[in-house]
Amino acid sequence: MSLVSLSNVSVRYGRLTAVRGVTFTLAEGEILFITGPNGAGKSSLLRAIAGVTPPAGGRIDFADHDITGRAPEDIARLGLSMVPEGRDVFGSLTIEENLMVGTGMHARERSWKARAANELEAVYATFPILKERRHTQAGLLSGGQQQMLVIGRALMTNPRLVAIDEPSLGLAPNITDQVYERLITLRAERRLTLLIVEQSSTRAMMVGGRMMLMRGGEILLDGDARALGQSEAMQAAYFGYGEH
Amino acid sequence: MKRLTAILAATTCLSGAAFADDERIVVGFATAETGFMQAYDKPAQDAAMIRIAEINAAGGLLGKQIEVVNADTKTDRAEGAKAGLSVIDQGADMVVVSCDYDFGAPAALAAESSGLISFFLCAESIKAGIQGVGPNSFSASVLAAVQGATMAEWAYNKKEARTFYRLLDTWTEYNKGICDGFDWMMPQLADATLVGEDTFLNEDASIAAQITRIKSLPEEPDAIMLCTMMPGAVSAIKQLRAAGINSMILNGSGVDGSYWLSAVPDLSNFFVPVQGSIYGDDPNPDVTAFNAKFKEVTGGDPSTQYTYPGYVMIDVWAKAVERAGTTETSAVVAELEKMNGEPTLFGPRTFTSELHHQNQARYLIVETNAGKPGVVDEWTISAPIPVADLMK
Amino acid sequence: MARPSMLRRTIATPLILSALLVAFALVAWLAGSRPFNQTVIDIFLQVIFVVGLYTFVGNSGVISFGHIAFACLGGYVAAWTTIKPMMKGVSMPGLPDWLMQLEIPFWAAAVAGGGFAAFWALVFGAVLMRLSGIAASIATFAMLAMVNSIYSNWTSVTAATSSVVGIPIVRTVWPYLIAAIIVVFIAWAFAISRYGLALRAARDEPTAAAASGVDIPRVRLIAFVISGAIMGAGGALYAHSIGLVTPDTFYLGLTFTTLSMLVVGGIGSLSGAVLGVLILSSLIQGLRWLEAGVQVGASTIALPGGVQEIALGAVMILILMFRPAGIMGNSELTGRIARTEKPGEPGEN
Amino acid sequence: MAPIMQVVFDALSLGSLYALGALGIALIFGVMRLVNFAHGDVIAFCVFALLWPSVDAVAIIFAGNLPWFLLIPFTLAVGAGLSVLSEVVVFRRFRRANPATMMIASFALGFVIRYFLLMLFSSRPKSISLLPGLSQPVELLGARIPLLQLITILVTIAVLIGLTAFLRRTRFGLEMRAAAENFTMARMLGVRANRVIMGAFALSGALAAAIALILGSQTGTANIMMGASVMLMAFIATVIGGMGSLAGAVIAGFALGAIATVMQVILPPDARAFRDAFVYGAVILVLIFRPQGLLAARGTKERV
Repeated sequence: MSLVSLSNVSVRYGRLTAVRGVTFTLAEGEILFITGPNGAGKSSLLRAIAGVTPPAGGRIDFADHDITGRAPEDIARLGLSMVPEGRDVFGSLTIEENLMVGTGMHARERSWKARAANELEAVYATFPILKERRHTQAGLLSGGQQQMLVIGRALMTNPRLVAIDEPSLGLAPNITDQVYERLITLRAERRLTLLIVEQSSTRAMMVGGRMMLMRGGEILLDGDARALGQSEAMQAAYFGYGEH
Repeated sequence: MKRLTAILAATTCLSGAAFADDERIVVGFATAETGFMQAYDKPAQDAAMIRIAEINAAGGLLGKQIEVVNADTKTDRAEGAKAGLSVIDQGADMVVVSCDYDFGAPAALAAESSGLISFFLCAESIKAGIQGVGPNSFSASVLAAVQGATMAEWAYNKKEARTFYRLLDTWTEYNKGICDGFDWMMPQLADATLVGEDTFLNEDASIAAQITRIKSLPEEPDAIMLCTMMPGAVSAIKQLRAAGINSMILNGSGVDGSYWLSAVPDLSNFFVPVQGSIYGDDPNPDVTAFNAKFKEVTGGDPSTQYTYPGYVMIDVWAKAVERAGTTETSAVVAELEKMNGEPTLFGPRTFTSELHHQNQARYLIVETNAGKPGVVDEWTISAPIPVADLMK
Repeated sequence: MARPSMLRRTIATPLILSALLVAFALVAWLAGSRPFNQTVIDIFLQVIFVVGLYTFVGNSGVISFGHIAFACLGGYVAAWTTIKPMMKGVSMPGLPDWLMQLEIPFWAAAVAGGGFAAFWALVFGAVLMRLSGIAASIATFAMLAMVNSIYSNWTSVTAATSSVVGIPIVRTVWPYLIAAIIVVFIAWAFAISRYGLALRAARDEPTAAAASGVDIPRVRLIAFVISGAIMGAGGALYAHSIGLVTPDTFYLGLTFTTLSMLVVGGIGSLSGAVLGVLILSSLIQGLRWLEAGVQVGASTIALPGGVQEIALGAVMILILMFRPAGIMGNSELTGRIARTEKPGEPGEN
Repeated sequence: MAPIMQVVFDALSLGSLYALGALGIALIFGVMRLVNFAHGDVIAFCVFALLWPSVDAVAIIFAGNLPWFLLIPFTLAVGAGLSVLSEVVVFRRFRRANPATMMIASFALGFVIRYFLLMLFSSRPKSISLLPGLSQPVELLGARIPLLQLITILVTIAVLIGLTAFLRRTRFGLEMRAAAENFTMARMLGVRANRVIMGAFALSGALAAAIALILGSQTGTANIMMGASVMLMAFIATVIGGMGSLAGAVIAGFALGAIATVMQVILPPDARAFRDAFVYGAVILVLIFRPQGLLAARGTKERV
């Protein structure tokens, strides 16, 4: 059964069309990489799914709900956790506060405080550095630590789907390795569904899973990451048109 | 009530337009019917209407009934010019303009350029007249400077005040006028000293810094000349008293009225010059009678002495028209300028070819004691303030 | 400078707007009512102010709260240069001798007012144009407050808060019409000039424009000076329309009226600037007539006093609710029925 | 020269007003990038809410006669209520509008409120004796200051502590701080936009009411323009403090109060009338050297 399903989704900014009629589904527990050159519409697609930019057309379903045009907070409450590009930490809040912001959505449920505390410990267990600096203002963290923080923060709400926009952007390769290692572990532990946007396909090929290639707001290829990554079609689609 | 007047006004001008111009005597009110100035123009205009009604009841002016046309300035200068033109187009022989010089001037200038007499309802700047608008412009009130001078001389003579402090709100020309009169009087009072001075702005949320300066004087001054107006005046007075300053406070007429006294409970040692008393204790019983009539017509007592100039205005203008035998501008102006100590209900009035305003006037002194205002004295400054000094 | 093709393509906008203004003037002339005539003069003055504001705000995207300060500067230039020397000596004794003796016609005063305002726009702008966004807005506001504070207290030169009277009153509508049309053409010419294009490019894509070598502060400064000059000339004409100036006239009230008209019309559009004035002024006038009372059959229907302002505020909110980018958005009247476009939008060539 | 302590108290009490005002503006700016020009009119409205509508010169006191323990909550509720109402009726429709449009909309709303008051009460200032017990002088640290001045300072400190505790210790406060810094990100974490914005408006309105109570007791008048000057200074304080930074707004508010007071003390009499010109000059200088404000909120992106 599919967790996410998009049909004919397009996104526009004024006269500019960023995403043109994209259709795909994503099953529970799957890991999907969306790759493509700069300006392919990957981030716009993600923002549409998260409800930040309502789609100009088409329909998006998530966890058996039609979420087309719904507010981001409603979508988040259905279990979609978004990690946008550029590591949007709340700079003036401490690490622990950053992690706690998202737990408010469960405040109506019984014993949410205890659960939140558990989640917090789990995130700290995954990223010990965060625990060490728990009372530090998030703005003072290094890039890698901020990336860990936003991923940890996304996990705090106990989501079904985590959508991450360019987790490796601006990070040193060894740190990117660490981040991915953690993501893979977490996915195994929690049966998480992952939707990861990356500019290059190298990561996808290393990690494995499903991969799609976007260009010009459309999905050109869709298939197994490793198989696709080595195919000529991929080379052609990505490098053939190339970025200038 | 207001709507009723508006309807009346509308019908008056419609019916009026049918008559030929020289058949009628028309007074045009280019005053604020809405906005900030409305609260100040309305009472004086009501008083003017009372005098018009009296004259009409007594057979009219030059045998004709006085008609009235209105236009709203909306408390806006550009609208003021339009309102002035509007009443002139409706055949006004005399244009009454807003109480405040700044807001009345555009309409007065319109009247002036059409060769008509304009009267400020209660402006107290020398510019509300020849010096500002032109030779056909008058004001019905008394110069602000006279108020400051009156208070200084009276306090010196009757209250033995020797040390004075001058606190000026630089917001308006009126405020500065009061202090100018005070400044003119001070050197004439032997051994009176100005121990300090300061300024503030009407809208200042707090005048704590100014009060601190007063409090740091070696001795509390005998009197504080407070040159300000509403709404900031109440705030300043309240803060002065709250800080424990008990000097006598001398004011201009702008703070007359009991409507605000509840804001400063048990206010004492507080003095205001007025042209007539709204408190029912005027030495002239006719003033009290007027107050009763005002209440009968408008449903409320006069709330400040600024009601009175409106009555004076119609009074002196009608007399001049009667004497000139015409409403023609130059003849009426000439008659007005002949008035020297012309008695009115609210003290004598003098106009000259140099000054269309009062630079000396009899003032009643109202003292507020334990929150109760009442007339305690009467004072006329010993010499008129020279026009040259007023123009500084 | 602008290419001939662009001239041809966009010239319709100022022509249509001028035609609109002429139509208003003709109505005033035919009506023959002096108060109505004055109302139309007022509208033309607002057009000058709002178009002046547009020249800077519309092109740069920086909201300025300070432009009315330039109108103040211009208004006092009119007072300094057109009042009879004798009267000046009384109300503003601190003026230098040569200025005291000067007595020039009103149109020269408008030019001088524009020049004086432009000079100070250059001085202030040199400092302020380095700022952007809301910091720039607040800095322009501080400039307005500074000018107001100085003009409200400099007794010997500005007569402080007191109204300065004696400015010759010009009550015919034609000079104001001509001035408004000239200003519309200046604004249009600037908008399609190299500087105007660069400024709008910088407004829409700050990073890209900076990368392409556009010296944003300098281009902004040029717009600031031109719009300052327009405001100054408008201020001088305003002084001649009612015959007096006070610092109070040129402060928050006028600032917000003009800004509102611009925003309601469409901040990035010259047509919007003019239409904003015409629409809001007509609305105000209509409400005033209602307030004064309208004859319906035998009875007069009048709104209670004060409703006009409340209704105006409410209508403004409604217009903005349904057209957040203003009536015109970013487009211009071009006389074509098809899609309208900005004059010389970059990338359309 | 005035005794130093006296000046300090003067500066603190004036700064308190500005700080409370700046806080009210910064709270709303933080969550929706709206510079709320109606704030000053909300202040005036709160004072007039204590009166019965009448255009007579004499005020008819209505709620103003309540004992203080009812009066204060009543006024705060009026402020919060009006503010929330303005969000629900007006500002909610402007969520996606650009800041200039919102700003003009807020100005138009303030215009409506002001003329509504003018119609009901006329422009003549109404006197109102609020909390008259506060108009006595007290002796403190060698300075003799009005009790109200002291209370203003104490109330402001209490409000600041209370607000800090609310923002730091409660879940709602946490959400509000997060939203103030990055509204979209907060929403993506399930923070309910409408609740947070309404909370910010309620708090802002209550702060306006607090200013109204202080101004009302201090000046003894209700006047339709009474919020305007505090609002202007508060607005400037918000910008100097770094738009959206609450701490910055408070600090800048106190700084402005201090500058205005000190200018009044040190300027020679002839220059005192130009005090505001100097204050605004200082504002321009601060902006030139710190365009982002003294304490720029981290992550606040310019959207103007």
